[in-house]
Amino acid sequence: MTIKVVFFATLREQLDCSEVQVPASEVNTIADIKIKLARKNEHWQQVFSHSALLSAINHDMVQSEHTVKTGDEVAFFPPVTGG
Amino acid sequence: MTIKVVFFATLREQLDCSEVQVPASEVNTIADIKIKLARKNEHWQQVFSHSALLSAINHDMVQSEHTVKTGDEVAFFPPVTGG
Amino acid sequence: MNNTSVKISIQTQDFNLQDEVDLLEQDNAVDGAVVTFTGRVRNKNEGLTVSGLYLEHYSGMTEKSLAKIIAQAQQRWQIGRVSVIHRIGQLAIGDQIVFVGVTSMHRQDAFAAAEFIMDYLKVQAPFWKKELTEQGEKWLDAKQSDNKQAQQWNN
Amino acid sequence: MNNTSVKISIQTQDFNLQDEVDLLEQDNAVDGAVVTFTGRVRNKNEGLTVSGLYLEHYSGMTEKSLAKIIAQAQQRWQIGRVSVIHRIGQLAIGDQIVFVGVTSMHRQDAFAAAEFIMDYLKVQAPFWKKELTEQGEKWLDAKQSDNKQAQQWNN
Repeated sequence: MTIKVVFFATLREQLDCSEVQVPASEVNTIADIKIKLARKNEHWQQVFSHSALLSAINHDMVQSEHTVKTGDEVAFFPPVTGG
Repeated sequence: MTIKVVFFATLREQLDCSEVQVPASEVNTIADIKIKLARKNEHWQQVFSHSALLSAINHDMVQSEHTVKTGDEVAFFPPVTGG
Repeated sequence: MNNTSVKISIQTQDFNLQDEVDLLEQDNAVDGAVVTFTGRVRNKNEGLTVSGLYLEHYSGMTEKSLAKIIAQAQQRWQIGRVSVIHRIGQLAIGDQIVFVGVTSMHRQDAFAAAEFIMDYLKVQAPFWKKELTEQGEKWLDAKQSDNKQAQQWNN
Repeated sequence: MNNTSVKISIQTQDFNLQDEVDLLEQDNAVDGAVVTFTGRVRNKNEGLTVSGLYLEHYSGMTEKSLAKIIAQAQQRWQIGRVSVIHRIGQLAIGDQIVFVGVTSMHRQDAFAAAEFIMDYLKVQAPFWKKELTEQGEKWLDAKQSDNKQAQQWNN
């Protein structure tokens, strides 16, 4: 009953982590996940407060208030720079 | 002391002629040349009266009132269809 | 490929423009116009000399995001086939990074759709560039001008 | 080629897109964006099945006319190199007819300039197409829509 959370680019390097699992019962929205992750320690707190992060659920870009459910794949990443 | 006049595409085929020389002393403008050529015979008369022709002097597109002088290369052709 | 086929490819290897355009036009004698955009690695960025580029992406989301952008272009313009190729991994100066190709019966539609796809790819498709510069490795910052450019299509 | 070189070629032989784009980008690590337009012979026109095309041009004026159009584009947009290739003579269905390639540091400029050059080529460059259709040979009529399209750049 978890939500898979993945990180990319600068964010992944800053956290030195590419993926975590979050218990689905503890979060309702993307914003909740961000708050929960920021509480992990001071470093994560800093990273999550300083960056203008984008988020996606199951490969679709979504806003912070979007709800999440068990089995979802949530992603956080900095603004994209392809092309 | 002549002006070289060249024809392209449909016009060349309709006239069955690709180039004529016109005495520079007999014409002042592009329009004059057109009138002179149309007087050649009934067929040329028809061809020049029926077509929306474009004209150029020395490879630059010009209007009918543009003056011509000896040594000029004048061209008449139908609207272009390249690309 | 049928006349409205879409090709989306995320790949490490290079691509050949003529091959890609031939594929777009193969058995497609209906569409006389093909517009392509190709992006290449530049040697300078924001005043720094760049010696190479590393491209990361979010596999799965990239393809879905590009498919959505292409579908929007198909709704807005009368276009035929579309091909989007984006390279990932290590790239050198001058290397081709991205290809967008669009066919149409009308060149205006091909131009507009190709530009639209590039503009949205820039702000929605999950790719990230890390430049190798004289001052070391550096993740690129997103450009505000790219957001503005994409928003212009809503006017 | 230097960074603002112009290539204009009127030729009977085919061209290769990758070669042309490589030439546009050779020793040109400044311009990261390349936009191309390619026109091909369609199998239908105005309801008639077409089996081939013959292209005539006014040698000398063609080159001068294209050079002027390109110079106008260079004044309007910040572009690097430009290449225009137009084939003449006998062409078959699917054959490449025309190529316009523009490089720039900014993709918007490359897109706009390439479209501008095509729009003006269509109404100012002295080329004429004769189609071989099921009803025999037929010189193409110019399209009013092409004039309108070119005039839009004056607004």
